This record gives sequence, structure tokens and C-alpha cells, in this order.
Amino acid sequence: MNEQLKAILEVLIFISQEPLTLEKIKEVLGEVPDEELKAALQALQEDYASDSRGIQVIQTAGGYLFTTKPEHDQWVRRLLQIEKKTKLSSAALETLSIIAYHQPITQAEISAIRGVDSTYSLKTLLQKKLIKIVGRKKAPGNPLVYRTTERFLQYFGLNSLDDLPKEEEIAKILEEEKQSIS
Amino acid sequence: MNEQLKAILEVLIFISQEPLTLEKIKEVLGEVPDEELKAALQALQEDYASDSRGIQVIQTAGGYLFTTKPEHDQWVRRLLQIEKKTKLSSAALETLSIIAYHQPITQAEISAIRGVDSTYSLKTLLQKKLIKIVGRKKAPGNPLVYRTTERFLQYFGLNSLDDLPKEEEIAKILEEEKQSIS
Amino acid sequence: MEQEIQDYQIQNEVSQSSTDEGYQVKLEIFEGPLDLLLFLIRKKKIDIHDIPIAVITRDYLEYLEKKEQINLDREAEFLFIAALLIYIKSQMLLPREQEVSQEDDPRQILVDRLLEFQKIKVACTILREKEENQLLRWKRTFMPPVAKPDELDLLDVSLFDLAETFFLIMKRKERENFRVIKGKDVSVEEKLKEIVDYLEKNGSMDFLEYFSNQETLEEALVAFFCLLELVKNHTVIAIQEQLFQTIRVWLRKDRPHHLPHGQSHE
Repeated sequence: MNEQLKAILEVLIFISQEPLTLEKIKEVLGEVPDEELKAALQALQEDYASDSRGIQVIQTAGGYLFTTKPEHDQWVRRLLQIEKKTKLSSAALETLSIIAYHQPITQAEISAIRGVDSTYSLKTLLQKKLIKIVGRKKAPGNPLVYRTTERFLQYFGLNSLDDLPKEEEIAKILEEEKQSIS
Repeated sequence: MNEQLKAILEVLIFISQEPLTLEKIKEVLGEVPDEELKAALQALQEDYASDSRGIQVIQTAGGYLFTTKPEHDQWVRRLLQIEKKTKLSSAALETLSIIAYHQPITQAEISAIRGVDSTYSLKTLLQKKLIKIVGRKKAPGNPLVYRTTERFLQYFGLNSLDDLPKEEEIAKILEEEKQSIS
Repeated sequence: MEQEIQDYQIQNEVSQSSTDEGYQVKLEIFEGPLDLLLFLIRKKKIDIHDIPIAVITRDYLEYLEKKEQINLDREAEFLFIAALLIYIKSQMLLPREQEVSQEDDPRQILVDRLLEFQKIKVACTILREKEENQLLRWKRTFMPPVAKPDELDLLDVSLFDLAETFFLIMKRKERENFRVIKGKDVSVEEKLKEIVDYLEKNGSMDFLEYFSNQETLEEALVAFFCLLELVKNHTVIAIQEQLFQTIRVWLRKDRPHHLPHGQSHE
């Protein structure tokens, strides 16, 4: 067995987003005898077939692909759920930044700025206790009004809302690039 | 060795795109004795250490992560058809090191250590998410304060800030340099 | 032998300085004034703690005049350090009554900065090595496919799916000339117990099969009602393996201890 070849195949399959086809492999590696290639691929698959491995190399849609083994599905699900909980989506971040700079603000105002409905983001942020409802606006429909929380300040290491980076400061950082290029 | 546990850890680390921390692992798995967990993680790392493996489990930014091994860089780039990754400019690296050792630190403080204005470097580093603004200093002008990020650790393959080159290591290199000059 | 090495190094330096300009431009453009100062100090093999300030100031100013080696965007900053050097030099020239202590040494401010900067420069070379090594490693930037569980794609079933499936079965039964035998009374309580007992014994139940085996329409309807109740009060879970296929029913592990009551009214 060509161990070196097997290692390279492992790398290629690992890094490839689609099932890695034989043609693609040959395109990358150049001249490799077919038999040697197939032997190495088979050896690689066998390496991962053992029960002590949690992942496997499968052949699908005309190519090779790493996937997790079905018996570990519950752990995968649990991890993904936890990840989902801890991550702030870009939509949520957008919403949070708008609230931070425009508070107090209503959902309609946030949605108007973002150009998309923000109900779900608001829910997420409320759950994470980064924002809170502080009352209702005296306006038609009496919409709820949102503000950032203490926890928001803590999370971003701010003493008060006055500490939020000002527009000029950010602009200055961003401007510098133009000057140094020109 | 708990082979089953090792297989599950392999799955969990494999599906994470960011370094998987021990805390997260414990959150997913629930009650597992620390020693058993560490033994399984080490066994997993050893499995992949062999030259016949192209990928490996590294410990970085406080977690475990699958990456390809450095010696296979060229094959990855051929597959993805991308150029070599670019290094940081020496100015940016200098600025980053100063932040790493002196954090939390303001722009003025950085510039004082470097002897030159560091606005542009800061911007580059912020964009690459190697540093972040963490608040303001209680000082005249309330300047913004910078810190390195998790991504910084990952970028250099450091597990924590404790892994930064230490005083003694630096002193040793300086001593060697002195001797090679004289 | 040692002598030879030294000679070689001296020669080397001579040859460097003879092509000074070309050498410098190629190898080093000083990013900042501290860079340049450190370079001069190392070149002259000077002890950083005891800098001959007059010599260094002269060398430094010479470099500034040539300008090719400095980053011109940084000219003001280079000039600032030049001013500092000249200031220190002037302080050194002042007559003093006794040996200066370290804190009083006008060079101290510069020495502290150079030491710190030197430390950072070394750290940079170490970090650069780490960076180069890390840049050769690749991590995945996408989520790898997650294997499907062995039992195919499981869909959590809504009550609607459940009801729809039931009526499809009933229609089929009708077509099969379902015999309606009147007179056999089945109580809800009995049926509930029967289903749960069956599940406890067999683990799971094939919805379609179970209903096909009901003797009368009335019994089948009662059974269906019971199943809905069991789903509603979380005693069982109903899963459809694929759309339009049979529905499997399992007892929940966390089911309540009591069976639902047959009547929804008090």
C-alpha cells in the first residue's frame, strides 16, 4: 500500500465540499496508476470502517465523502443544538446593533431599517437577555419598545451606552485605508 | 481505552468548524469522568499523528479541531485552486504582538511602543477579526481598548494566551543572536 | 579557526557596507524609527544598556539624510526620535556633580522603549514561524454531511397526518366489504389498555397492521380515538418513516403514569 497516497487522498476528501470524484482526484494528483489509486481509496475506507472510528468515507454521487456514522446521530444532533443556541446569527447581530444605537425603538422601526421582518431576531435576543421590553410607545397600536440590557453592556465590555464606538471613530478606522492606498 | 467514547469524540470534533472546547464536549456528553475523556482525546490525537494519516486533531484556541497536515498544503491548494495564503505584513504582525502582550491596550499605547502610528494596522487586524474592541479606557478622551480574539489564537495555533512566547524564550533568542554577532 | 570565522564576518560586513545602498534597499526598509535604532545598535554591537548616544545619534541622522532606507510615510516619526536623541545627547553633556544613578540617566527612557520593542520583535519572529506553519494547515469551512440514521428519514407526525392516514385506511376497508358486526361493545378504557399492553410487550406497533386487524368498524374507531388520546397526553410517540407509508407507534420513555380517561368531559 502506498501510505503517502492514502494520506493525500484523506486530505483531499476531507477538504472537498462535494463528493470527490476519481476524475477530480486524477486532475489534482496527475499520473497515478488506476490500481494504485483504487487500492489506496479502499484501504482508506477500510481504515474508517472499524467500530472504533466515528466517521467514515462513503462512496456517493460518484465520489468519495466523509460523513459521520449513523449510530452517533444523537450526539451530532445535541452538539448542533448547543451550537445553535450559543451562536448569534448575523440577522440577530444586525438587529442588536440597531437597537443598541437607536434605543428605545419599536419592532416596526427595526424592521424598517433592516428592510426585513425582525420578529425572530427579537425573540432570540430577548431569550439571550441582550435586550428587554421597556414599555409601549404612545403611537397607534401602542407597539412594544425595546432597549439593550445590562448584560449587553457586560457582554461587550462597556460601562455605559456612551461607550459604544461612535460613527466618526469607526469611519476614521475605515477611512485610513483609502488614504494609504491613494 | 474507551473506544466508543473515542469514536463519539471523533464525530463531534469532525462536525465542528471551530475548535471544540472541553466544556462543549461535556455539555453534549453529560457525565463522563475527566480522566476518561482526556485519555480518549489523547488516544484520538495519537491515532492521527501517524504519517499514514493526512489529517490530524490539533489543540488550538482552547479546543480541538481537525485540520490537514502542513506537508499536504500543495494538494489542498491544487484541489481548491487557490494561491498560497498571505502572511500578515510586518507592521500588522508587530501591532498584533504588542496587543497580545499588553492587552487590553489603546491605540495611543500601541503607537507609543512601536514609535509609529498604528491606525492602519489596527484596521487590518480588526477586519481579519484577529483583534476586537472591548470597551473604553477611563482616561481623557475615553479611547477604545483592544484585545486579541479567539481567532488570533487559532491563527497562530496557540491554545491560549499562555502559549505566547515567554520572556525566557525571548531572552534566550536575544542571547543567541548576541553571540552569533560577536 | 575562530579567527577565520571572525575574519570572514568582518569581510562580510565590509562587503555589505561597500554595496550599502543596494543591500539595504533589498533587505530592509525600516518600518519605524525604533527599527532603525535597533539595527544600528546591533550593527555596532553596542550594549543596549550603555548606548554611546553621540555615535548613535550621528549614525541615525546619516540614515535619515539618505532616506532610501526609511519609510517616507513615517518621516515625522523618524524625526521625532531624532529630536529625542539630540535631546538626550544634550542632557548627557550637562555637567553633573556625581555619577548618575540609573533612573537619572537621560538615556533610560530610550533604553526602556528599545528593550520593549526588541522583545516584541523577537516575539514577532517566533509568531511568524507559527503563522507560516498554521497557514499550511487547512480546516473545513463547511459542515460535513451528517449520516442519516438507519431507520431512514423520520418525520415527526402531526395529528393531521395521523387522522389522514386513518381515513385512508378506513376507505380501503370499506372497499374490502368491511363486515360490520353489531352488538360487540368495546369500551375506551379496555382499548387503551389493550394498546398500551401491546406496546409494552412488543415495543412498537404498526399503525396500519393494527387497524386492519380490528374486527369491527366500531372497534377500529374506538382504537383510533384511543391512539389520538395517547399521542395527545404524551404516552406514545407516532413516527412516519416516509410520507404515505405506515406510521409506527412507540411508548414514550417519559410517559405519564396514568392512562388518559376515556371521556374528555368530566
